[in-house]
Amino acid sequence: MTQATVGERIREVGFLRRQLTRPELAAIAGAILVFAFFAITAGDQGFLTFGGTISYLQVAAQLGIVAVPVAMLMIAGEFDLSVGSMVGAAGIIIAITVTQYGWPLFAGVLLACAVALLVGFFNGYLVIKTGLPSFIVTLAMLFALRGLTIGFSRLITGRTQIGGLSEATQGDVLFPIFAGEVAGIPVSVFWWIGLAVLGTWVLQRTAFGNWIFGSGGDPVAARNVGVPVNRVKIILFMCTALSAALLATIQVMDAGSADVLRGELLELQAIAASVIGGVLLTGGYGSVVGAVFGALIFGMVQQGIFFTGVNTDWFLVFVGVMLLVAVLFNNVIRNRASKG
Amino acid sequence: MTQATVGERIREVGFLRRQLTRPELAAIAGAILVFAFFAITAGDQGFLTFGGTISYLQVAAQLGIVAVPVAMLMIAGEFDLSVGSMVGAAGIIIAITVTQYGWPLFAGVLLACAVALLVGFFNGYLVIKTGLPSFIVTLAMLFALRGLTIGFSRLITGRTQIGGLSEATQGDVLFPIFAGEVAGIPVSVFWWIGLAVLGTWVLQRTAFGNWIFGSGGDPVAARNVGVPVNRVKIILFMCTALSAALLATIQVMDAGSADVLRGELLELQAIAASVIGGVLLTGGYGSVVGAVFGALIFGMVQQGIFFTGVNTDWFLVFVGVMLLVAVLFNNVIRNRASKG
Amino acid sequence: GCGQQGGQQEGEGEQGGGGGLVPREEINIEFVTHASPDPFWSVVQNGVNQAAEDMGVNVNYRELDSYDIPQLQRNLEAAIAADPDGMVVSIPDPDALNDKIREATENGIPVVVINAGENDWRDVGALTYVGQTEYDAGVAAGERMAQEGVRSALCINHEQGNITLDMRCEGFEKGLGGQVKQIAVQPDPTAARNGIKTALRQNPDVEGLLTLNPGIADQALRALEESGRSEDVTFATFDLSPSVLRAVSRGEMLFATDQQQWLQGYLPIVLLTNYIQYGVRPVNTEIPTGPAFITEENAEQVIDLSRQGIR
Amino acid sequence: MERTATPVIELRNVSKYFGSVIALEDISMDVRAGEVMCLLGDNGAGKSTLIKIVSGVHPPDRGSLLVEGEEVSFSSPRDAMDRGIATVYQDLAMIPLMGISRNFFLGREPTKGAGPFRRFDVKLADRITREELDKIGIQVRDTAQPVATLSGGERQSVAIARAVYFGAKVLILDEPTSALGVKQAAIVLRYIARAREQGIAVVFISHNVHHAYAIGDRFTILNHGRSMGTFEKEEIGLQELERLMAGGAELERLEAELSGSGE
Amino acid sequence: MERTATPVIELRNVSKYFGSVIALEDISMDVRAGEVMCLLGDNGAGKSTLIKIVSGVHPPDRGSLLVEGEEVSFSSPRDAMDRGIATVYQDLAMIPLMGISRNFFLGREPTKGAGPFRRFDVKLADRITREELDKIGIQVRDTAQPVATLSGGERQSVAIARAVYFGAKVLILDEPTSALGVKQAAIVLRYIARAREQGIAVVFISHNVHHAYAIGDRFTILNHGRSMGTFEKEEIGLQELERLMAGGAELERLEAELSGSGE
Ligand SMILES: Nc1ncnc2c1ncn2[C@@H]1O[C@H](COP(=O)(O)OP(=O)(O)OP(=O)(O)O)[C@@H](O)[C@H]1O
Ligand SMILES: Nc1ncnc2c1ncn2[C@@H]1O[C@H](COP(=O)(O)OP(=O)(O)OP(=O)(O)O)[C@@H](O)[C@H]1O
Ligand SMILES: [Mg+2]
Ligand SMILES: [Mg+2]
Repeated sequence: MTQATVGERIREVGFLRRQLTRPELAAIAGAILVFAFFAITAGDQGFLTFGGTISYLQVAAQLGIVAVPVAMLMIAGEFDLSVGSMVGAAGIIIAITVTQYGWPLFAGVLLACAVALLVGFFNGYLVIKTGLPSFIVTLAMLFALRGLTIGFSRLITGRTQIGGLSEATQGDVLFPIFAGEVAGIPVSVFWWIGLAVLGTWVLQRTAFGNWIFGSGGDPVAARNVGVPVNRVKIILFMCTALSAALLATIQVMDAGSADVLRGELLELQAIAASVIGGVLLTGGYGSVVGAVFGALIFGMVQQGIFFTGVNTDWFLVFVGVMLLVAVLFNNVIRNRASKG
Repeated sequence: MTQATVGERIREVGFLRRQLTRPELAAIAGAILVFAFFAITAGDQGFLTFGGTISYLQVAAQLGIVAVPVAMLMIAGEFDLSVGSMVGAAGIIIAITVTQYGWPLFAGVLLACAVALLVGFFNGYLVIKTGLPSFIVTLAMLFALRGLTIGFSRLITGRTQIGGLSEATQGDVLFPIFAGEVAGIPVSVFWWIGLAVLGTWVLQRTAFGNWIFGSGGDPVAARNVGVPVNRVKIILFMCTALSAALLATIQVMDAGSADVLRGELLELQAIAASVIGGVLLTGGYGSVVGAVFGALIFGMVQQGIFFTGVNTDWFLVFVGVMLLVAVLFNNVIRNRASKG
Repeated sequence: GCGQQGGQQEGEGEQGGGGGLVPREEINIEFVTHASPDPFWSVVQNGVNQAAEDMGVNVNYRELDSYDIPQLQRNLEAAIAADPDGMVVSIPDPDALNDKIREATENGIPVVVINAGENDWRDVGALTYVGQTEYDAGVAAGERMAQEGVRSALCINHEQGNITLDMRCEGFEKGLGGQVKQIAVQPDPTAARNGIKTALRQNPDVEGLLTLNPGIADQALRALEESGRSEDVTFATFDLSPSVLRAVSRGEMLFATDQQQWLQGYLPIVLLTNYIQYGVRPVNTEIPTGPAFITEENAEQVIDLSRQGIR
Repeated sequence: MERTATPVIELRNVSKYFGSVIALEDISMDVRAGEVMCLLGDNGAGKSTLIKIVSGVHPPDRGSLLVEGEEVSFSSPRDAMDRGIATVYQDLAMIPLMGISRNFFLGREPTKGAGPFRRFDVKLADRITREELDKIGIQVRDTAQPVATLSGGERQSVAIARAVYFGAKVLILDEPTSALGVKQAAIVLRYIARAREQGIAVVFISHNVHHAYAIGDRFTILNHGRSMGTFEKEEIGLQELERLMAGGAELERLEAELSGSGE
Repeated sequence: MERTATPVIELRNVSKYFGSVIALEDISMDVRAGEVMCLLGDNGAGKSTLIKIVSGVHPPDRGSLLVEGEEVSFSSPRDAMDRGIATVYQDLAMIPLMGISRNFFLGREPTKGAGPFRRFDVKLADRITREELDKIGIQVRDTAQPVATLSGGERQSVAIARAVYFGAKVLILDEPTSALGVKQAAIVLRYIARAREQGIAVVFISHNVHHAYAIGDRFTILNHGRSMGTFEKEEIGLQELERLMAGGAELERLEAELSGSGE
C-alpha cells in the first residue's frame, strides 16, 4: 500500500513534455521563436552579426538588470513603479556630485546607492505600515522622485541634461566594472547574467526564496506559519531600487552624461518582461529565468525591427504583434505540454 | 435563540463610523483634504472661483470618463492598458474621416465607436481564449494600436497631428452633446457624472454587477456557481474601449484637433484613480464612486499647482506628495473608522 | 584645425564612396535621430521620404517613442551593425553619442549630422551639418518678440526634461533679454489649456507667450481668448500647422518659427547619395535651415504646404 | 419515495487525468430520482473529481455522462445547473470578499423591474438568505458581511443552504457536514432526507460512516481512483462499510490503541 | 503522563471584537503540559478566534495571555512559534501555488552550508515531508506538486503533519480531522495521544463528540462567544457533553426523525 500504490496512479509522461511545463522554459521557447523570426527575415541584414547581437543583448541586459529584482518583488506580491524614476534620479545624483561638486566617481556612485536603498526602504516601509497597495505608494514615488530629479537638476545646474562626465569616468577604475567590455561584449550583459544567476539561486535554493514565494502566495498564511513577510518585502523593495541605481551607474558611465528623463517607462517594461516570463501579477508564482527571457524577447523585438528594414512608422505595431505572438507561443507550448 | 442571540453579539458602533468604513467614503475624505489644502493655500488666487473649479473639474472629468469602466473591469479582475492608445486611435479615426474623406462628423464618431468595440472585443476574446494575463494582452494592444495610429495617420496625411476640425465640428449637432457647455459647465462633466451614476447602478443594483464582483473575486468559484465569467469580462473590455472612444470624441471636438500621441499614459492614470478610490488591484472589491473621487483627486492635484504659484519645475514632486497624502489620509480615516 | 580634419575626411571618403559605380537602388541609408512622432519631426520624415523617392535610394528612418538617450545609443549601434552606405544622425547629447558616431565614420560610413550637433559634427568626422540648433531658434524667436516690446514672457513646456524643449526656452530667454518663466504643462490638450489659463491669471504682468508645439499653441490661443488676454499678450509658437498658420494670418499670433526642417530630412539624403556615388560634398561648411519666421504676411501661402506636411 | 427506471445521472466508464496523475479510471455509476447515493473513499480517492465531472467543472477525459438517459457534455457548470444539478463543492465556491446574500444568489439573482430597469432585488435576496440560514441554524447579523469573515461552519452552511434552495433535480453535496456542529449537521441530514422524499436525486460524500449509513440508499466506494463496486444498503452492514472505507485491518489495530474511542 | 502546576498556556478574561461583532467575551482558560484540552462549541461560537489569539494571529482586545506563567503579547505568529506553539489552522495556512515540501517547511527551512552559501536543503525537506506524510497515511507522488491540486483531506494531512513535526510545547489543532477519512482521522487521534504522552499541551477543536470524548482530558465549551465552563472528563458523560455542545433539546428531536442515525 505504499510505493506500489503511488506508482499505480501515475501515467507515463515524456521527459521533454515534463520539462516544458516549467514556466521559464515556455519563455525560452518564445525567445527562440522571436530569434528565429529575425534570423530568417533579417539574417542577411546584420541581425546575426556580432554587432547586431550586441545591440539587442545590451538593450535586454539593461532591462534585465532591473527586471530580475522586479520579478522577485512581484513574486512576493508587490509592485515597484518607481524604478524608472530611480534610474533618472541616481544618474543625476552621480552627474551632479561629480561635475558640479567635484566628487570622485566612486563617492557619487555610493551616494546614489545609498539614496536608492533609502528610497527602497521608504517604499517598503510605507507599504507595510499603511497597508496601502504598493501600486499607489510607488506610483506616488514615481512622480515625486522624477519631480525631485527635475527640480534639483534645474535648481543646481539650470538644465535637465548634464554632460561632461566622460573625462571623469573614462580613466576611473570603476569604468571597466560598469561600462567596459570583455571580448567586445559590454559588461552590462555580464551584470545581467550575474544577477539572473544570483536571483535564481536565492529564489530556488535559499530559505529567503521560499519566503518570497510564501509572502506573495498568501501573506496571511505565510505570516501565520512564521514567515517575516514585512522584512522580506522591504528587503526586496531595497533590491529593486538598488538595481535601478546600478543601471543608472552603467548608463552614466556608458553615456558620459545623465538626463532627468532616463529610465522613463522602465517600470512598465520590467513588469512586462516578468509577466512575459510567466510571473503572476497577483504574486506567488514565477521565476527569475522567465523574467530574464522576457527581457531578452523585449530586447530582440525592439532592436530586431531595425534589421528588417520595416518602415519605422509601423514600429510599435510590430512590437505589439511580436510580443503577443511570443507570449501566445509560450502559452501553446505550455498547454501542449501539460495536457494529456 | 433567534433575534435575541444576534443582538447579544453586536456592539454599538456609531453611524458615522459605520459609514466611513465604506471604501468610497474614504476616497471622498481624501478629495476633501486635497480641496481644503488648495482652498487654504490658493483660495485667494482663483482656486475657489467658478473658472478655477471648472479648470480642474474638466481635467478630472476626462480622466473619470475612462476611470469608471476601468474600475469596473478591475473589479472583474482584469486590466486594460490599451485605453490610452484607444483614445489616440479613435481621435485620429474621427479626424481623418472628417478632414480627409469629408465624412459627416456623426459617421466618423460611429466608426470610431465601432472600432473601439471591436478592439475591446478582441482584447476580451484573446484574454479569455488564451488564458493569458490581460496585462500582457492589452500591453501588446497598447503598442499595436498606437503603432497603427501613427502608421495610418502618416500614411494618409503625412502628419501625426491633424487639426482644422473646428470648422467641421462647431456647427454640428453633435457639438453641444460632446463639447458644449451647460450653464458654463463643460458637458464632459455631465458625461462623467452620468457614467458614474450608471456604473454605480450597474455594479450595486443589477445582477450583472453581482457577476462583476464574482468574476473578480474568484473566477473559478464564480464559474462553478454559473456566472458567465467570460461574457462579463468581454463586455467590460468593450465598455472600457468604448469609453476611450467617447473621450476621444469629446477631446477632438473640444480641442479641434487630434494627435497620434493623445491619451498616452491615460491607462496608468485610470488605474491609479481606481486604486486611490479603493479598488483592489487583484479584483473583486471596489466601487465606481471611489474611482470617481480618485479621478477628482488627480484632477485637483494636477491643476492645483498652477494656482499655488509654485515653480512648475516641482510639478511632479507636488503630484507625488499630494497623491500620497490623500491616499494616506483615506487610510487613516478608514482605519479609525473600522477600529474599536 | 578644421581644414586638416576636412582633409582626412576626404581621404576616407575616397575608400567609402567614389567611383560612381554604386547603383542608387542598392544604397542603404540609416536615419537615426532623437526624433519622436510629433509635428516637427513628421515634416522631417516627409522630407526624407521625398528625397528617398527622388534619389531612388533606401532610407531607414528611425525614431524614439520618447526622449531616451540610452535607447538612441542602442539604435546607433544597431544601425552601424547593419553596415549601411551612409548615416544621418543628430547629436542631442554629445557625451553619449559622439563615440558611437565616430565609430561609424572611422569604419568608413559617411555621416551627416542634422538638427542638433552644430558644435560636434566636425569632431565626429561627419561630412556636414544641416539645420539649426534649437537654442539658436529660441534666440531668434526671443529677439523677434523683443522687437515687439515684450519684456517678460511665459514659455510653455509640454514635455519636461526633454532637452530640446529646454534649449528652445533657454534660447528664448537669451534672445528676449527679459524675464522668461517656464511653465510645465501636461501634453493633454484640456489639461494644458486649463493650466495655461491659470498660469496667465497667476502672472498678470506677462506680455509674451511662447509655445513649443502647434498642438499646444491651439490650446494656448483658446486660453488667451477665454481669459480675455488676447489683446495684451503677444503670442508665438514653434513649428507650424494649418490651424497655427490660420491664426497667424488672422493676426492672432505674432509669428510661428519655421526651422524649414523639411530640408533637414531632404538635404542629407541628397548629399549622401551624391557623396556615395560620386564622392562629392560641400567642403567644411554647415547648411543652416533657419531661422525663418512665418508672419501675417506670408502665412496664407504656406497653409497648403503645411497641410501636406512640408512646412 | 418514488424510484424511476432511468437514472437521473449516469456515468459510463469515465476516466480523468491531471497531467501524469490518474484521478479516476474507468468509473461507472448511476443515481436515480428519490435516492441518496453515497460516495465513499479514502482521502484522495477521487470523490471530488468525480462530482466535479457531474457538475460540469471538469470534462471527462474518457467515458460518457448521461442525464436522464441522454448523453451530455457540459461545457460549463452553468450547463449542469440549467439541467437542475446543484452542487456544494468541498472548497465551497464562494467569493471571500463578497457579502453573504450576494454570494447566496450569485449567478441566479432575483430581479425586479422590466427592460433596462431590471435590477437585482437586493431586499428579496437579503430576506431569503436570512430565512434559509435561519432554517439551517445560523443567525447572520448582517447579510452584507463578507464571507471571508464567517467561521468555517457558517461558510459551509451558506453553501449548503444555497444548493438546497436551488437544487431542482439533483443535489450534490461534497462533505457538507465536515465543518458543522452537531446541531447543524443533524439539520443538514434532515434536509437530505426531505430532498429524497421530494424525488430529488442526491449524491452525498462523507467520511463519517455514521452520517453516510444513516442517510444513504446505495454506496459507491472509490479507492485510488478506481471503483470498488456499488452496494445497496441491504447488502451491506455498517461494520462492513467501515472496513471497506478504511481499506483494511490496520484501522482496527489503531482503534484498539485509542482506548474507548467512539466512531 | 506528567502534569505540572503552572499551566503552559493561560487566558485571563480575554475579549475580542471584530468591528461591531463580539467574537469572544471574557474568556478564561488554561492548558497544562501533558493534557488535551478540547474546545467545543457550535458554529461561530468563537473557537477559531480563541486559538488565533493563542497562536499570535490576533492580539486580544482585552484580557491577558500567559505562557508558562509569564504574561506575553505576541506581535506575530512567529513569536508564538518561537515559544514552541505550533498550530493547525482551520483554513490551513498554506500557499496554494507552492509545492508540498516548500509549504511544509515554510518559515522553518532546514539549511545547509555556511555564511553566504547557506541554502535551503531541498533534498532533506523533500525526504522529511515524504516520510511524515507517509506516517499519516498519505502517499505523495511528487513533493513539488502544488498544494492547490491536492484533495481536501490530503491538504489537511500536510498541515497536521507539519504542526506535529514542529510542535515543541503546545500543539493547537483546529478541526484537524474534518476532511479526513476514517483511517487518517484515527492516525491523527493517535498522534495526539502520543503528543500528550510526551508532555506536550494540546488544544483540540472538534465538532465530533466521539473524537473529542475519546481523546480529551478537559472540555471548555463556548457558546456565542462566551464560556459555558470547563469540565474534567470525570465530571461529565458523553451524553451530557453532546447536549452541551448542541445547545439543547432540539437536536434530540431531529435525531429521532432520522431513523437509525448514528453519532
Ligand atoms: N488539478 C489537479 N492537478 C493534479 N492533481 C490533482 C488535481 N486535482 C486533484 N488531483 C489529485 O487527484 C486525486 C483525487 O483528488 P480528489 O480531490 O478527487 O480526492 P477526494 O476523494 O475528494 O479526497 P478528499 O476526501 O481528501 O477530499 C488526489 O490525489 C489529488 O492530488
Ligand atoms: N475578521 C472577522 N470580521 C468579522 N467577524 C468575524 C471575523 N472573524 C470571525 N468573525 C465572526 O466571529 C464569530 C466567531 O468566529 P470563529 O471563526 O471563531 O467561530 P468558530 O467557533 O471557529 O466556528 P466554526 O466551528 O464554524 O469554525 C463568527 O460569528 C464570525 O462570523
Ligand atoms: Mg474531496
Ligand atoms: Mg472555526
